[in-house]
Formats: sequence, C-alpha cells, structure tokens
Amino acid sequence: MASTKLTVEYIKNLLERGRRLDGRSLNEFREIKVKYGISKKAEGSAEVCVGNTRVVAGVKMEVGEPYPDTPDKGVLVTTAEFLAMAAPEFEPGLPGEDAIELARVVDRGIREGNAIDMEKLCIVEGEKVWVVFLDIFVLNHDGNLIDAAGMATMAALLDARMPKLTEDYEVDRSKLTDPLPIRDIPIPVTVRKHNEHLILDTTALEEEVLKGKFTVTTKINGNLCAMQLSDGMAMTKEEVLKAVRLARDTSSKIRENIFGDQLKRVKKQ
Amino acid sequence: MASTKLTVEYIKNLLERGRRLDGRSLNEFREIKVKYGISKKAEGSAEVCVGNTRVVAGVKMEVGEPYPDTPDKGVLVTTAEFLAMAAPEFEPGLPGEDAIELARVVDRGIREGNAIDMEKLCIVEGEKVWVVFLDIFVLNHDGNLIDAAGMATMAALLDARMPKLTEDYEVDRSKLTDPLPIRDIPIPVTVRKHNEHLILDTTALEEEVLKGKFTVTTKINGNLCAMQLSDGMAMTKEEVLKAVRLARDTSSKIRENIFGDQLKRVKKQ
Amino acid sequence: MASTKLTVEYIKNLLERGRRLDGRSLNEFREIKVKYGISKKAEGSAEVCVGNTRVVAGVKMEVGEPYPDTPDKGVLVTTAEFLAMAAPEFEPGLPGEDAIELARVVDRGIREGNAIDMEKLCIVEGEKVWVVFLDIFVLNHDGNLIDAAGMATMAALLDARMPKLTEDYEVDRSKLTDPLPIRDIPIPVTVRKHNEHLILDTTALEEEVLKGKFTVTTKINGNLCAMQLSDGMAMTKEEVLKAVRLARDTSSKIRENIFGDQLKRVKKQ
Amino acid sequence: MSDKPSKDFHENITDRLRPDGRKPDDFRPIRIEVGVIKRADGSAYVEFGKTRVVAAVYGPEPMHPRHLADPEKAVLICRYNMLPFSVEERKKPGPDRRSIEISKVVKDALSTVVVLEEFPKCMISVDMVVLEADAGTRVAALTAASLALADAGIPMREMISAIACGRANGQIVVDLTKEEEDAEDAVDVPVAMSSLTKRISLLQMDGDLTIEEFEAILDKASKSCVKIHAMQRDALLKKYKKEGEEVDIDGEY
Amino acid sequence: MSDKPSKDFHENITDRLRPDGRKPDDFRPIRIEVGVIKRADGSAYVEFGKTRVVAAVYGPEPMHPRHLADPEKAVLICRYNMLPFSVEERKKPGPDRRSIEISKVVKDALSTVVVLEEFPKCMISVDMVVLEADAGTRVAALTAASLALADAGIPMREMISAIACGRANGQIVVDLTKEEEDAEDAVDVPVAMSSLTKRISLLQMDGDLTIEEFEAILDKASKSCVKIHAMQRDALLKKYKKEGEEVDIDGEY
Amino acid sequence: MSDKPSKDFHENITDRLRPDGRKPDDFRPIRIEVGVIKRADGSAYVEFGKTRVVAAVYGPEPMHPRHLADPEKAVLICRYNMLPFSVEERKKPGPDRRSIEISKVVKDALSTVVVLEEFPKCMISVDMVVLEADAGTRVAALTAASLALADAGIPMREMISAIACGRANGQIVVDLTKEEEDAEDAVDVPVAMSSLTKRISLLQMDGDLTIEEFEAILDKASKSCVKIHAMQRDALLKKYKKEGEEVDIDGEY
Repeated sequence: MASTKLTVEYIKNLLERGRRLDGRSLNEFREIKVKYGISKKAEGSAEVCVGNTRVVAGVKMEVGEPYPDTPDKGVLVTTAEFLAMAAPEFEPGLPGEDAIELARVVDRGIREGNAIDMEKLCIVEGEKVWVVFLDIFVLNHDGNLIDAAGMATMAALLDARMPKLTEDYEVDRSKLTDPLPIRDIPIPVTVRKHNEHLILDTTALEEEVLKGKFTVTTKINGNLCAMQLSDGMAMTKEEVLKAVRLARDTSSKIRENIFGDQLKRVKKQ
Repeated sequence: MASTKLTVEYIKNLLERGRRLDGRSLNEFREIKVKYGISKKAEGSAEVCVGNTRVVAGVKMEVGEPYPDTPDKGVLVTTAEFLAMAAPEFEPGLPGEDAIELARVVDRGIREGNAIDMEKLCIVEGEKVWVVFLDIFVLNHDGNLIDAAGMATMAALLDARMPKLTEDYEVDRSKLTDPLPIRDIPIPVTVRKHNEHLILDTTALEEEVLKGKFTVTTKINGNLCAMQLSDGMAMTKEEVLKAVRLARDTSSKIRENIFGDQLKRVKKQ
Repeated sequence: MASTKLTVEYIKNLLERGRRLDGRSLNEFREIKVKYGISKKAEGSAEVCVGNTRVVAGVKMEVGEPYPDTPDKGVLVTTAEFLAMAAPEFEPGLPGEDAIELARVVDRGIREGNAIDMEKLCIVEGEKVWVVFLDIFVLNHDGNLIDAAGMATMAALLDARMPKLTEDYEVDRSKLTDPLPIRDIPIPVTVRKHNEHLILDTTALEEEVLKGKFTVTTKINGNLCAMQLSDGMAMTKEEVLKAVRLARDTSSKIRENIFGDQLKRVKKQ
Repeated sequence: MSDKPSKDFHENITDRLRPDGRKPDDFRPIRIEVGVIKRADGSAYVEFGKTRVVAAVYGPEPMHPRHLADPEKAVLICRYNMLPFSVEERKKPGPDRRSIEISKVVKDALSTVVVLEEFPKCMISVDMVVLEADAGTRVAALTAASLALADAGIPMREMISAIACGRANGQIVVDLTKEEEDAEDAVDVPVAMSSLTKRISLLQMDGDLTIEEFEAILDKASKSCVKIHAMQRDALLKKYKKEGEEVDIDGEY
Repeated sequence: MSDKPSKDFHENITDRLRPDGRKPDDFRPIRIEVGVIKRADGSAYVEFGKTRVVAAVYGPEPMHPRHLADPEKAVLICRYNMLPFSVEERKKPGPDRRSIEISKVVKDALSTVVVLEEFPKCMISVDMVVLEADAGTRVAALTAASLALADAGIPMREMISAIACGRANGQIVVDLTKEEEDAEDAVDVPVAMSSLTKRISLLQMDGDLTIEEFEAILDKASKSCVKIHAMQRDALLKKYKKEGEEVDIDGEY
Repeated sequence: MSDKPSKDFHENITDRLRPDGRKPDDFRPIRIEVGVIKRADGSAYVEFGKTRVVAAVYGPEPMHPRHLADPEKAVLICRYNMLPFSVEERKKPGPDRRSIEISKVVKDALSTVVVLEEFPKCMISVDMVVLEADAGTRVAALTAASLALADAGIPMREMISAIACGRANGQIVVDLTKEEEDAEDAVDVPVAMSSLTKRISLLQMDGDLTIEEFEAILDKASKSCVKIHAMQRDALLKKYKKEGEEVDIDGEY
C-alpha cells in the first residue's frame, strides 16, 4: 500500500501506546465471518472474511496413488494464490514466495495437526487412495492472510462431503456421501511485534509497519502442531514463549467462536 | 507494420469509396494457391498461400486415450504458431493470444463442422482411439490469417492417409492406408468492416486500419458451425446478419474453387 | 569477468610469444584433483578441480522404459548447470545454451565412446531398463569447463555402484551391488587458438581473449568419439587436424594420470 | 449435434418448459452487486444461477513494463480465471488456452466502449474470477467487468451487458445451464451488446445452426441484454445511493 | 506422531544413547571452512555429519533488473538448492516449493543482521547448494550463508548460527539425522540465533509438541547455537590468519 | 558402432553405390531459392533431398530488451526449429535441448563471417524452420541462413556453405540420408566452410572414427562445401537478375 511515511509514523506511535488505528486492543481480532458452500462444484468450500480480508478455499477429491512411504494414507495437496485483484501490489502469475509460504504453513497445520484422518482415505493399500486438493485464494488482502487462510481451509474441510466411488474406483461426483473424516481443528494464529508489544490480526496498513510475523498453529488439546517465524523478525526466547501462549489461547477462542458446532462433532469421535 | 499515418489515411479514404490499395473489390479474395504434401514425414500436410500470406499445416496421428465423455470418438488437438519469421512484429516464444485464438477458431470449425468422422477414429471403445494433431504455422503474414489457416488445415486433412496399426496397437508409419474419414469441408471466412462497408481477405496493411474481425465458418450445406467476433469490433444486429450471409456465400465459392475434386468425393459418402 | 582492456591486451601479447599469465606452457594443464564419493546418497559422485575450476558430478539410477529403437539398452540422461555461485556472470535459472552445449558434448563422449555397456543395463528387454542420470554442476568457473566436466562425469561413473533390484523391479538403495559396467574412459580435451598457436586448459581470464573452442573426445584406443567446434572459431583444415592430434595425445596422458588404476580394471574386461 | 437443422425448431413457440422449469426466455435467478472487493478501484459480483463471478478493476495507472505502454491510449488488460474447485473435475490453477481466449474476447468487447484515449501510457487491469461455473461464465464475467469499470470511475461511452442464448432440446432458449449445454442438439451463443447504440461486441458460436436459427438466437440475445442492462443499472444505483452520491447513470459511465 | 505428549519425555535426563551413538546434546562431526569458492566475494562450506552445504556470496552490486531495486536499502537474494544426487530419490534440478520456502526463511533470518541500509539500490546474492542431505540442511545452509557474508566483508550487526533440535525416540535431542527424523514421534525444530543479542530469527516446527516440550527444545537449541557460533568464529579466524590479516572478529562482521 | 575402424574402410575407393543409388560423393537433389518470405529482410529455401528448410532474417534493428545490447557490435540471434510434422514421431512445438544446441553452433559459425561490428547496439535475427527432416537439417539450415543474410544485405566477409559427410555401410560418403545415418557403422560429421578463406566454422561429430577416417571425411566435406557455395551463388544471382540489379557477388556479401 502506498501509505505515506506520516501514516507509518502515526501507526507506530499508536502501537507504542498500546493502541491501534481502528480502535482495537492489541490482541483483538476483527469480526470473522464464515460462509460455507460458495461453490457447489467443490466437494467442500468456504469463504472467510476477517475484517476486509477475504479468502476462499475449496476441497476437491480425486483418486490417486499413495506416497511410497505412506501406502495406507491419503494424499494432501495444498496450493495458495494471492489473486491480482486482492491488492494493487499483487502481480498475476505463478504464486510468489509469500503465497507458497502461506500454502505450506497452512498445509503443515492441517497435516501435522491431524485435521484429517488420512488413514480413512486409503482405498486399496499401496495402490489407490483419495487425494485431497486444498486450494486457497485471497480475494481481498487487508492483512493477517495466514490466519484467514487457515480458517477458510478448515471451514472448507468441515463443509466437505466425499464423492461416491464406483466399483471400479471411478469418482461419481453426482453422489456425495459422508463428510470428510475430520479428527481435529488446528487453527493458526499469527503474532507480530512492535518493541515489547505482541499484536494480533494486523491490517494491511499495520503490516507495512510490522514486517515480521510468527505463526503458531494449535490443536484442540492445546498442543502445538506448526510454527513459522519469518519476514525478518528477531525475538528473544522469552518473547517466543510468550507469543506461543498468546497464540494458543487465541486459537482456542477462535475455534469455539466460529467452529463451535463442528467442534462437538469432532470431539465426539 | 510500421506504416505511416499517411498510408493509414490513404487506405481509409480508398475504402470509403469502396476501393482498395491493390485494386481488388471489397469482397474479392487474392489468388489462393494450395500445395499438398510439403512434408512426407507427416500423415498429411499442405501449404496455402493467399496472396503473400503463407501458412503450412500438418497432420500427425498417434494412438491415445479417448476423453471420458466421448469414449467412442477420436481426439483432435490443434495448435498454431505465428513464426517469428512471418512478420517483424511477431516475437518468438509461446503462442500469444492471437495464435491461440486462431487455433481455437480453426479447431472449432473442423470439430463442430464435422470435418472428420471422429467415430471412425475409435479403435477400442473407452481405451484406444486415434489422436489427430493439427499443427498450423504462419510462415509469412500478409493478412487474413484465420482464413488461410482454415484452408491449410482442411487441405492437410484431405491430404492425410492413416498410418497402419499393428496388432498390438502400435503405429507403423511405414505403411499408410486409407485417407482420413472426411465428412465435411468447413471453410472459415473473415469479414472486416469500415463504416458501412464489409471487406474480405484483408492484407496486413489493411488490418492496421481495420482492427476488428468477424469469422464465420460454414459447412457444405450452408449451415453455420463456428463464429468469432473479436479484436474490438462492434456491429449492429443487421450488420452481423449481412456479414454471416456474405461469409457463407464466399465459403461456398472457395470450397468449389480450391477443393472442387475432393468435394465430390466427400459428398458421395 | 570484468577484466580491463589492458589485461586482455597483455594476455594476447603473452600468447603471441607462447607464454601465459600463470607461467604454464601453451599445452600444459593446471593441477587436476579428483575427490570421489562427495555424496553418499548418490550411486556415484565425484568432484574434479582443474586449477580453480571446480565441478561436481553425480550418478543416480532409476528403473524406466527403454527407447523404442534400443529395447535392449539402458538409458542415459545428462544435465548440466552452471551454478550462479560459480561466476559473477552466471545467472540463476534454467540452463542456458552454454550449459546445454556442455551437457550434450559430455553426453556424446560418454555415449559414443561406449563408456558404459548399455546392454548390461537392460533388465527386461523392451520393458524395463536402468536409467542413468548424470548431473553435472559447476561450482567455480575458472575456465575449461567441458574438460573438467568430462573428467568429473567419468569419475562419478567409475565411483558408481548399482543399487539392488528387488524381485518386482523396485530399486533398493540400501544395498549397492556391482560397479557400473564401464567399458571405456573417453576424455574430452578442448583446444583454443590464438593466431597459429593452439592452447589447452584455458583459465576464465584467457577465455575472454580466446572466444572459440574445439573439443575432441578420445577413447582408450585413440579413436575419436565426439567433437564440437563452437563459440565462433574458424580453423583451416590443417589446424583442425593438428588440434585433433594434440587433443588425442593429451587425453591419453590425462587418462593415465588421473584414472590410472581404473584404466587397468577397464582394459582387463 | 446433427447436420440438419433441428426438427423441433418450430416447436420453439410452444414455450415448452426447460429442465429446471424455466420458460425459454427466462433467466436463471440473477444477483448483481457492486463494490465487493475493498482494495480494488472498482469491483462487482454477478451470479447467473449457480454461475458466480467476481470482477475487480485497478487503474488507470502507469503501464509496466514500460516498453509495453501505448503512447496514444491506455492498455486494457483482462484476465479471466476459473478457481480449481469451480468445476466438476479440478482445474489446475493458472491460465490455460481456453481462459486466454476468453480473456481476449472480453478485452476486445470492453475496448469498444472504454475511453482508453483518455489515459495514454497507462494500464487498466480487469481481473475476473469464476467461483462456481454452471455455463455462461464468460458472459457473467463480462457483465461483471463492465460494472467494475463503471464502479472504478473509468470513463465508458456506454455499458456492456452480456448473456448466452442458444438451442437446447429443440428450443431456442436464454441463459443456458451446463445441463442444457450438454444436450444432444445444444448450441451456445454468448453475446454482448452495448447499452446505448445496441452494438454487438462479443459473439461466439460453435455447433450447427441454420441462418434462421442463428437469427432467432441473436434476436433473443439482444432483447435479453437490454434486461441485463437494467439490472446492472440498478446495482450501480444501489451502491451509489448507499454512499449518498448523486448520479446520472444514463450518460457516460 | 501421537496426540499426547510422549510418555518418555522425562527419560530425557537419562541421556540414553542415540542410534548413531551420540548423547542427546551431541552434534554430529562438524566441519566448517571459509573461502571455498574462488570466484565468489565470500563463501563457506559447512558439514554436519553427512549433511554438506556450500554457500557463496556476490555483492553488493547494482540491482538488476533495475525496477526491483530498493532506493533505501540493498535487496538480499537467497537461493537454496539441493543437487539432484544429494538425496535418495533423484531430485529434479531447479527450485521447488520446498526450496523456495527455505530460501525465504533463510533470507528473512539473514535480513535481521545484515546492514542492508548501507547499500541502497544494490543487491547481495547468497547461493546455497546442498551436496548431500542427511537432515538439517537449512540450518547448515544458513550457518554457511552467514559465514559467507562475513567472508565477503558485508557489514553485519552480529553473526547468525543455526541448528535443528527436536524430539526423536522419546528424547529431546540436538542435530537430528534423517534416521531420527523418520522416528514415529519425531519433531524437528530448526532454530537460528544471533551471536550477540541472542535473538531468534528462524524458527519452524511441524509435528505435535506440548508447550513444555517446545520450551525444552528451544532451550537446547539456543545453547547449541552458542557452540556453533564458536566454530564459525574459529573458521573465520583460520582463514584470515592464513591470509595474515589482523581481525577483531567480535565486533561487527 | 564398433570399437575398431571399419574393415571396409578401403573399399571406399570402389565407389559402391549407396542405398538410394548415389555414388559416395553425390549430393541428393539440391534446390536453393532466395527471397521466399516476403515480410522478411532476407530469406532462403534449401532442399537437400527430402530435407527442406526455410530461413529468414530480420535486422539490423535496435536490440531489445535493451540491457542485452552489445555497445560494440550487433548481437546475432539464431533460432533453429523443427515443425512438429517434419519428423516421423510428432515433435512437440517449441525449442528443446537439441534445437538450442544447433541454434548455438549455427550462430557461432555465422558470427565468424558477419560484420557485426558495423551495427553496435543492434540485433540481427535469423530464423530457421525445418519443414521436413531427412538428415542434414543443421547444414541445410546454416546454408539457408547464410543466403538469407546475404539476401538481407547484411555485410559478410565471405559466404558460409555447409554439408554433412560421414561413414555409412563401410564407405565415406557425402550428404547422408536418415536411412544411412541409421546404419550400424554410421558416423555423421556436419561441416561448414567459408567461401574465400576456406575456414571451418562448424564441425561436430559423434561416433567412432580413427584419425585417418576423420581426415578423409574432412577432405570430402571441404570439397563438397565448394560445390554448395557455387549453388548458393547461382541462387543469389538468379534472384538479383530477376530484380534487374547489377551485382558483384564475389566480393563482400
């Protein structure tokens, strides 16, 4: 964003006093809105808005081969693209390093957080498994993309129903059957830092001031399943641990808040 | 072409009086020359010159899988490239939007005009079919590329003989057998417009003045099988219908003129 | 290299008097050092230094299909990359024409010089053969890259041991078995020219003066197996023949010098 | 697709109901919204039944890379893309030949109305994203793009409205679904028309039609475009009213 | 990977020996060498057991393409690449998504210490090549890159040292091998720390850890980075001594 | 290909007829035509039997992208391409590693005769397209390219002529066909020679040859190039005569 130096200074001054341009407290999220089923052609899909940030995610499933080292597990493929429409600074073309990082951080959260019971996606061991494609698109960028993408992905997974499989292992998309076997709901929360302050859910404008970020993904039981420090932020060991605790607590609140119903269903299993 | 503004104005003035730089009438084609068999390595090939415009097309056939929704039909793959040698303004590299448009318009004419009896290209239903590769190359660009490409493609198809198939479905190119099963000879004719005038077979110089184009492909029986309006031309409904009739009539003349012999053979079937 | 015109002139003057910047005679090589097994993950690997030029090569083997015209032979795939770290003028990205040329010249030497007994790499005729991947990387460029790459490739091949094949033709890399069936040790020697002088093993600085090159690859028995004249050098017929003899003799010395032990083994077969 | 004109052609007038219960001239439920992408200079959302498209506009801004700038007018850049999960079989992300062609014909159509001469050396970018595809995505995209340009305040001589008409199951019908497009005799003709001079700037067709059938389709399409334009107008007015602006939407956009 | 914290967590203190005979806090044999690529402005070689990496630095030099230059500071370009034969299954040459991400986090870490402001409009390139990979390649690459920058005389506020710690076979261990990474309960946490202010600038994790386990890992990692830094220092001193230069290596690099 | 020199080598002198009935020194029917691509600044068509190639030249014109311009001389750009249907098995369109190498050696050869110094900061483009391939495409392409440059009026110190010689079926032969190239003992040596100073600027070889065999091949190749040059000269004269120009074709081209 072509913000003036003045704006940057103003935001910094506010943050130093623990305040933000839009009046939120430092660890307060903007309003989160989830809309399920934005494409009926997808096995599952969702749109998540966090303030003006708008991300869509979809699930498509195909039958494919398992990886040789996990013959009894399904395969997960995650991609992300920052659409050129999402911000003036985004260029069309192949995903850049930021989009690749986002896809990989979200993917690791889903994968290592055991969001999906991958063993239930095995069809014939060593030969045929379900391949789950998670595709994430940023439609409007107003900051905190990883958290929004993580929620949109989780929402799409929770929305998804598996297509029917014919006898000769062809996919029959006209008949959707059971929901995807969801075992956990890992939620990424990204922490930024200004001097000693930790800040959550930054806007695009704030992110011009606060370049670095630290994302922590937490499971239902409070265990950590993915972390990523990047964009040129240096933290002391104490800051890291403080940020991890803040992220874990926030993750838990968001989970209750937007996935409350599904959480019960998942916990029951 | 780096034509001067003066030339552009001159061409415009001529057109307004229904005249052209090379003395042709507005709906008159340049001389069309067809040369068959320009590459014996191809299953079929041809070169078509329309004035100084020069286009070559070739047919290669391979055994492949049918599309799932047409298990009993062969597959058609059409590509086009504007070679860098064909005009100073053409850049080497991947086909640009104009070459892609040309390939797709020619492809739709062949495909929807039922030029080839695709069912006869089925070898084993659902498993093995003939894949027909149509490759089009512009060697020299002096305007009216789609029409020249359409004729060159049709000529290459009419020139083509199918390679022999061995018992285990391998292609034996040393033995060519029957001609391709040709059922129709769709011909694209492109109409351009200056004020109320409709103009055919434009040169590269004329196309600098007349940016828009409307291509209509017609079958032997006079039915329409493909249309494409593009390059920023806006026509009234009446102009569209007038252009369609002009294209159909011209298509019929060209077909008689350059494919007269083959036409009889095709009609007989 | 951003050498000054003065340096260029100085080198030229020296060469005219049959002398070189580093005191070598015109057909004298720099010290050649070979280090085997630089990556235990490779089936074979080696690093070759010729003066400050440093090239690594590795061999990986996979099971694949033979080419239709050689159903009873293994497949050889050679790639080369000039790493961006190797010289300030090298750009990252896809291999350029120089790297492609190097890979192809080295490949032809290995292939046509019958370095590998490709028939022994056939597993099931027409169906399964060993595919040998030769990957060459230039780590530091101080001239004479083709010769260094040829030696590194040969060293990696001589270092290689074939992985075990399971009963159902899967590769078991935990067990390496026999060495690769090496039948010959072709060595490329590149000759450059300044006026009537022929020069061997040029440095990067010298190559700024001496643009053209002529590479001749020779087998153990002194037969020629590959040649490549390029980079804009024009030679009389007599110069070509003189260069061929010089390259052959030098190749023989290098072979004795750095592959003396293996030479005996190979000759015995 | 048969070689002969459909036998059922004259049944058309009987207004037999279509698979989804519509009459031949009925649109699917249409929803149009303006201003949906906050960071963009202009944007719009268009829904024709289950076909959903978002378009956003950036510009005019200086053209980059600079050597592609046109000293006499703005360069219009259009990108049409389908999300991987917008279709039955997952589409690999990124442009393919089909989307490159659609991007081109959409750009060609828009360039007949946008006053590009006003912004030499500049670029105007139009991005269209198909969230869900159930036939008619290019006309929905063009309808949305035209609105997004108006929303961005880019001067246009007139608005462009687009719809697909065609033949399916022996009838000439408006706004075909994917199901209808898959009919044995289906022909789909996407058409775009301008709001004031009623000129056609996008027209594609593939299939098998007599000239008479084509004329009937073109007729239905041009009448439908007039209706689409009214909806576009309403959507724009709705947004500007919200913002409390006075707008004379019948003049230049 | 289990959902619950490893039962064997407290066994940690017993210092059970690891598959290759090391104690939990032991590094693999480490070899560090500076100045290995003659044409480069700076370079280093780092070996952690069978993980071998070369890094080389060019710059600062004018940024090209020029429109990507930053008027206020140098642009840091990092490229991490694995040679095709550095891993069991041949890797296709060229960058993939994994290497693009690693290049990014290495760049992000280095950018916290390199004095980029000193070279506006310039670029500094860091190339890292993995010759052989046996886990820990990114931390070896970052350790080498940091040295190569120092060797190139690029001003740095402090040095960066990196190591991976984690959990394997019920223990918190330092510098995991590939074999350990493949353990059922393995979690690998690459960490980079700066030499003076001890700030963490690279930190990644995937697996399943309690906060307590993570704290223990972070603790081991930061202690290990101090040891790595001492080895880096020695390697630099060794090179400069050879060259007969006087260096005060504790200040700015 | 055998390791030993062919036993039949001395049979060479007996002039045994070749599979297509030619004597060892016979060319296939050669057709050369100048000025075949109207839009180009220069062009030529060369046919060696069933090998057919078109070459066209554009330039000199200002180099773009500009940062690749050479301040001291023109940049020569050569592109050799085979049409997909020029070979038995369809070739995917676009350059592959083989065509990139051939483009390079053709460029290298031409650069020894074109007076590039006369056009600093410019580019001269040479495009070669193989319509049908039956061995010898690179020498046909280079022969055509050399003519196209002359036709474009690009100053050349001398003309370049090229032919492939080699060994097939126990004989040293000129202008091999694909059938001959597939012989058990075949070796193909493409050679280019300049018209005045008789210097060799393209020379490639792969196979297995004694030095004596190579010498014999080189000898035949250089004699053949002289004959090719005469045909190139005739083709140029023919075109210029048609155009009624006076030309002294023996001097600089």
